[in-house]
Amino acid sequence: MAVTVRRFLRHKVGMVALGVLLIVILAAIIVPPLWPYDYTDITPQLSQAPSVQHPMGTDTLGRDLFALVLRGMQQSLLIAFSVTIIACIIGVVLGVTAGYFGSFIDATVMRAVDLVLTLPTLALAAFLGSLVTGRGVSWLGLAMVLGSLMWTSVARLVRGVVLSLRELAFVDAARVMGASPTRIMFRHLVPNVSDHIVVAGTLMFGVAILAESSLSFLGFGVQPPDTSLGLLVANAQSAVLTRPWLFYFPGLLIITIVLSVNYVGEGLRDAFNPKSSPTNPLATTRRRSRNRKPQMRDAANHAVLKVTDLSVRFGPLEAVNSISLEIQPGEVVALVGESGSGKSLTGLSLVGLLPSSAVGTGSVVFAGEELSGLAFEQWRKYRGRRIAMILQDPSTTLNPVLTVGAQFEDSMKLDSGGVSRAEARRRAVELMESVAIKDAEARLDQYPHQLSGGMRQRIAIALAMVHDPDLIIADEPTTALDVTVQAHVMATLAVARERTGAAMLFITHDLALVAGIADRVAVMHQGVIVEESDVFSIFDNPQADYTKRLLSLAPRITGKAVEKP
Amino acid sequence: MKASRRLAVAVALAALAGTAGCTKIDDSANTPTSSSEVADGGTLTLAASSPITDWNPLSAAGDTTGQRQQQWPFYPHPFLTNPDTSVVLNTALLESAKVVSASPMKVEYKIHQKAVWSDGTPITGKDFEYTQAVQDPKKCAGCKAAFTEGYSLITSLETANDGKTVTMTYSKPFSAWQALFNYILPAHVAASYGDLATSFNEGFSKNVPKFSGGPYVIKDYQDGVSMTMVKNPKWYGEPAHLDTITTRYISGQGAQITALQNGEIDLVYQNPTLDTVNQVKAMNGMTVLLGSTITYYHLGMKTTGDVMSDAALRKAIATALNLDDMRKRTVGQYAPDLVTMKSSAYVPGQKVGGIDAYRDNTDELNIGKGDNKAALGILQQAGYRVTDGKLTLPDGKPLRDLKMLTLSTDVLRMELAQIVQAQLKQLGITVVIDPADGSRYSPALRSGSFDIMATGTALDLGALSLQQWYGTNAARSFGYSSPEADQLFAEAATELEPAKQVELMNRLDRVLLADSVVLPLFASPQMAVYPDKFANIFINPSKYGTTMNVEQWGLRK
Amino acid sequence: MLRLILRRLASAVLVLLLASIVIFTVISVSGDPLAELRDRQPPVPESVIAAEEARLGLNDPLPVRYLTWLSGVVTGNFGPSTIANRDIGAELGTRVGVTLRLVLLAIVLALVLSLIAGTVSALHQRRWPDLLMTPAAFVLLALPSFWLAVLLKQWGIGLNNLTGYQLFYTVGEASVPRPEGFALVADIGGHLVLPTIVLALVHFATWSRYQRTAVAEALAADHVRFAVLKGLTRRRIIRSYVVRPALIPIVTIVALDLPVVFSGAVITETVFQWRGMGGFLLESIALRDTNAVLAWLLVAATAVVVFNLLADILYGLVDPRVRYAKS
Amino acid sequence: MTNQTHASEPPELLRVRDLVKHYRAPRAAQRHGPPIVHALCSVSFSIGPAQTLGIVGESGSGKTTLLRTILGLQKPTAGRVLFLAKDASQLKGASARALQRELSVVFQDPYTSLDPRMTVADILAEPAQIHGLAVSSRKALALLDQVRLPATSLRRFPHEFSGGQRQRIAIARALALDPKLIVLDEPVSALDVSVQAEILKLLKELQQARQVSYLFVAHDLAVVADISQRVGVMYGGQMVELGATEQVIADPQHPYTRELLAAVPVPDPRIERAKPRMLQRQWPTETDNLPPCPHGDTL
Repeated sequence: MAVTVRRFLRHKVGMVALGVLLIVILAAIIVPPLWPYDYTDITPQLSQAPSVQHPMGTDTLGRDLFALVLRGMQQSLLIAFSVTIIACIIGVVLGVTAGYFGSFIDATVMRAVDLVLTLPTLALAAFLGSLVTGRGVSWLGLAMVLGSLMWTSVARLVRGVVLSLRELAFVDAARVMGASPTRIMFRHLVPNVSDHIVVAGTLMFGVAILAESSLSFLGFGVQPPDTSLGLLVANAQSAVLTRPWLFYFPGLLIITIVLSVNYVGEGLRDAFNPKSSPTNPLATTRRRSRNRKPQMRDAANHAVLKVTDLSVRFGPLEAVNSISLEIQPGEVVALVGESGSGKSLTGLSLVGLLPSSAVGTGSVVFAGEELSGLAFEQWRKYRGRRIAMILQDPSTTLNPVLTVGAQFEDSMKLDSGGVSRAEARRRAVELMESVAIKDAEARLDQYPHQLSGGMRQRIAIALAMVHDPDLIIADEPTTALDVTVQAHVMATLAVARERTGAAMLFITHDLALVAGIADRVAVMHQGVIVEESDVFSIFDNPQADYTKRLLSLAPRITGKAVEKP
Repeated sequence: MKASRRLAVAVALAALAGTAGCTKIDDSANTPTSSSEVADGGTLTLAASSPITDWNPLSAAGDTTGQRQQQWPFYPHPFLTNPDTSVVLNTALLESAKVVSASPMKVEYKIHQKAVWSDGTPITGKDFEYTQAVQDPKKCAGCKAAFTEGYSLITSLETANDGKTVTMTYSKPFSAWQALFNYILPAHVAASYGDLATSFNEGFSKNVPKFSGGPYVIKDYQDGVSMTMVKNPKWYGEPAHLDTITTRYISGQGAQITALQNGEIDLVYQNPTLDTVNQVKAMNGMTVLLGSTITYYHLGMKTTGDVMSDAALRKAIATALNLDDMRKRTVGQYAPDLVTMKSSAYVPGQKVGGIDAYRDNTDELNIGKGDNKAALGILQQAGYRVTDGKLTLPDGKPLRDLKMLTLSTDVLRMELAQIVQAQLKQLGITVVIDPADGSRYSPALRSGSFDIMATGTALDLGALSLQQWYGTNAARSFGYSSPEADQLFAEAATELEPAKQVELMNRLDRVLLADSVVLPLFASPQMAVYPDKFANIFINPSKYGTTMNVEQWGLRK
Repeated sequence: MLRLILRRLASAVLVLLLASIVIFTVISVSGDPLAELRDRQPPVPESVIAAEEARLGLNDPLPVRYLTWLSGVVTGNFGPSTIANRDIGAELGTRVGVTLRLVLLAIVLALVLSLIAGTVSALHQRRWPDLLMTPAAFVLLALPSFWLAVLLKQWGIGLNNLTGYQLFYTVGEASVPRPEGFALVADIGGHLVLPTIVLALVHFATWSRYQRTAVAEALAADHVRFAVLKGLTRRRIIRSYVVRPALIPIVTIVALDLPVVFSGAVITETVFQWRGMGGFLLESIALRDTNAVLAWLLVAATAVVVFNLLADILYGLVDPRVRYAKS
Repeated sequence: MTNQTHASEPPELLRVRDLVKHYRAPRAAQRHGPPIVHALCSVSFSIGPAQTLGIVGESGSGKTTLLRTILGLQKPTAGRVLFLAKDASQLKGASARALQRELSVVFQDPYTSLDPRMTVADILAEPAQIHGLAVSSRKALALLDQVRLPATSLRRFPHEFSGGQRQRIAIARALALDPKLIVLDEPVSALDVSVQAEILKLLKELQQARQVSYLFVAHDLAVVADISQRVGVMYGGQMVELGATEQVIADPQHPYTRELLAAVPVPDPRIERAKPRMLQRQWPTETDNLPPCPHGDTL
């Protein structure tokens, strides 16, 4: 909570908006008793333009517009506040109940939501509002009507969040402990949707102000002689040209309030749910001069990849600390490290996809050409064609809305022209068969969600092979998979490597896993490569303490079945 | 420029004219331009706030302000109201119409030979006969007529001279006889629709009239969008000038003004507001007419109930209220020549049979001058006290809040209510305003759930207009009952002599004012705005509106 | 798909039935449809009021009135209106057409613009297109639509006066009499432009924000990174890997928002004097015309159901996961 | 199995008998496959006091369903779960609550198994609160001490801890009411190797100290083997192999167990390189498949 508050305090626009909002609210509360005019006072100054005495002018009857605006603000804010409270209470109770119990209760609540959504809110409120206010009830009636119509958005939101929260282990844990549904709903679920509710409530506050003013505009809202901002604007419709102050002051005030409310909401949303800096892999890097000529460095060195002094920094935090690494053609190098060791960042910086909040320095030379600082289009000469990458989670790496075949086609037709469709499919089938995918032909017309995780990862590997790359970077390609499937994928990677003759950088947290595939192993710990040597030395004779520890802690099956060759 | 003495023709306003050099505002615009100065041909589009929902102007559903005005041009009418409120014979239709016998009252109408419907059928006594029958519950119980007073007194109707002379006999004198037969329905068209009730309730109500007995005939009607009229080829009166008159339906007053500003329409005829007046003043080349009507605004007080039954309290309120201030703060801002009314029986300048009918009745009663001191005196004499700025009843209890009922959609009435609230505060009386929407206003009024109210009344029916409010057992629940007033209502309703009638009405007015059941405010203002190229469009003080002289409208030569 | 449609319709009918009962009861007990008639001066004869009460069935008990209405609706008769000559069904029919013309155009406009703006904004996060678009969307979101409408109308008139050409109109959907040929097109366009802008702008603001979020999320997705690593062109990635998956959330949002568009149309129609559904509702409410209000709700709800169905179909088109789960 | 044989067996903490769980397949899936999905197919086993049974299997093998059924989060289609010789699903009120206290759980993901809005003190107090028992901070401190966390942790929120520390909190919560059986659902699979080892060590120590039994479910055979006395291998909703850990590892009977064993990477390059390359699943094959589920395709 304190963190959230601190984050919000740092949100500049949100703070300014909050300040404006507070001033408005305070003004609505404090100023009216101090102001010389009450909103019902009729002064001798009829229809006067703004002056020192009447800073916003006066209306037809000679009432001080500032006093009226203050009163309008009080009413509008009061209504919006009540609407928000009412809508949030109804929405939260129904949303949590529906989300937690599901089935029949959920269906009933969702029908009720449909019922209210089917009726355009404003129109119905127009009607009900005329009813309620007709009986002389003013702001409270209006607030009740609007609140009872606007809860649906909260209910939907809360239900959605609860549906996903319900799947979380702490809810199951509470159930196992024997907690009652009421306890789970109000002790566990409601506090956990509270940030969503606060944000939704804030935004609803703005919507409620607009709804109230629209209703007043249509004549179904607050009734004179009382007033609201909406009513003030509505009454001044024909005064735009003749007495503009009557139209603009309350109108601009509505805009100011709603704008501040929305910005506060945005600030709260950011504070509750801090956005990592925008991820845009399409953005062009402009850190260095753009037309840097690929330069031949150290011509004698035939390394496919030569990384020198690579560092990645998030602000003051050094995530990768000046590492160097070389990969020879056809060589498999494993980069092993636990979470937070910087191994994945290293992988991303090799292909120019560091998050924008990270700053990478150092040199990455691929086949003698400097890669760092390339623009998007320059990168395209390497990506896919000469450097392929396989990512961790096969359930998200394939485009969910394209068929497998289409994704192969995309890879084969990097630029316009190129292969024909039939040729693309033929080659795709061939590649898929080479990684032991059965029914490859049929798979082409399937979508990723119709395939298993292992199958998807094999397809990702096949996609990496399309252009016979010089280097394949595999970033934890088996972490999300079962042990047997992991074995299949490892075998597939080996096949792919052999078939393309590519060098490979294999990034993993599992030391045991690299024993079978790597030629050399680099162990990374806290941003530094602590040990690098050939695969046999690492396992037989680890030098660094960290490597030793990793080896000793790795769970091992001690049984004959395994030890037998 | 001196304010017009010619009755209600408005308060056409030098003060306003001075501020907007480009716009002509003068009362000469409300006087007919001779027809030699008006060209033939041309089109005009005017705005109406709501479409016609019932094509029978005499039916309960059809007899509304907007529909009366829109339908005027295609019906024959025996009498016309001049811009100066005088009621004159429609000489295009009738040679004469007069009371030929006082007891029993007999009225004779002589129709011009040339007067025909647009299909060539002559306008005759048959049409009068049909029009009377459908509005007489004795003859047609199922007819949903808006108004049956007077018609039901007609016991016989004789025609002569090929139907061109009609004589009707009344069972008792009816002073407002000129207001009858305001729209004459074609009997021959009715016959094609079926019997009395069917033709009246269905035939005339549902069908867009193809007939016309007036200067124009409907050519095209798009429901809710527009009504287009062209000249009636068989029109028997002074020839009309404009070829086409189109009515466009624009519901908001402000929207009508902007449409005028944008050149989408040519004529706006509506109640003025400060903003609309100022807005049209700022437009180039517009004729702006501001005038008053024989409908007037007034306050009413309930005379029954726990506190309002005390005449002293009512009298004190009537004395404390400042009616002139109310006028100044409302209509006074855009129609400064509109005067505060001193009578609830006639509007200033109103003439009845050529006699000036309007008298100053409030001043002598010291009503409506904002005299708080006198009001307090009245109250203290009756045992009321003011403690801590709150009025207490003679029994020592504080006076409850008084409820002012008002129509929430009527800006002017809302404003009046707020001024009443502010003014009575000084007397220690708290007024709560109950803004009712259309559907709640009249039930609240009928059930008497109010103490004070503000409304408007049209005075076109003389004594009848007042009787509907203040007669014993009137539909409106002021709870007022005065034998003296009832007696005067009865006498005035049957008095055919204008001078005597005026005398009776003014006596009646003083009775009502003395009992503080009504407080007159000012005549209801009207505004007409159109480009200078048009002429002869006036503000008409009657409830039938500006189209009364539609055949005279035209383009300036 | 057919099954889905049927299921949707069945639940819509249920919801509608419930809604109609609620509304019917509320309106029937709330006001007097004959108030205006009773308030006339000079007073309307009692017999006439009694006849009107009988025509509207005001003397029947509520359940009877409701059942009468319901059985009428089944046969396409929406019952008597407070306005005797009004054929509710026929009038509503023409008014629906008017509103749909306005609403559909505004939806299409708002959708296209927000897709473009949202995408551009998300692709250039924290750079000038975004820094320009984001505050603009926030301001638009904060604008009361009637305020904007009134203002735009004045500006339109101002522009007309300035240029001397009748570019914008403020009343209805076409001039009377209608011009012919090309002039008609210009005329209808001139009538459409201001209300469409008002209606579209407000939704443009919301939808472009959603689209921005959706695209930003899509951009952060692994499959986009993977597509970049495959070496695809920027255009191809944006089209097939960013925008297409991002369409899934926006379709849902738009479908959910449609009732709001209709509500917005009430105000737009009021300001620009379109004889559409909005005016019909407001008039009917003012007149306490129970049957007319119910008929309106029926039509509006049907429209929402239809739009939701449409959204479902679209949903299937943009998201194969849905397509395969449902077919 | 009859009651007599059951009664003659040694005292058992948990006995699972012929547990069956069927789901109705989603309508779309029914066209292509069977309408019924067998998540559990007649699974039986038992756990004695102070014992650890490890269950291993890949995703979709039914181990999660088994676990949720035992915890009472799901109802079985058929079969019974007897805990302390009682069927919790048949009990109500106080006796059900009493039984609940003897069973607790530690879930896989330490980031979601603790309510992020509660302090550690609240989290540790909750089991007692639910069961209407006295809540004391002494007890909470003792629990923290047992899982080797500092006393200052009490007022902090879960997000202030590392993954391993959170898992310790979850374990402390599981211990709060001194249960006889703790169900551990993949308790270390989300943790780094070094942390994994610490947690396993802690679990073993706790078992020693408190004589608690574990039902340890994981996909990693090496981890399961490390902590369990007996191990069960699940595949396709069936328990394909169940026996003492050494025996299962040294002499796997079922082809799936053999494949699983072969797939586990060994931290030795020579062994790994000598392994035949497993490009495809070896088992089940068309000829060598799982036996059909004894319960038919009915719900």
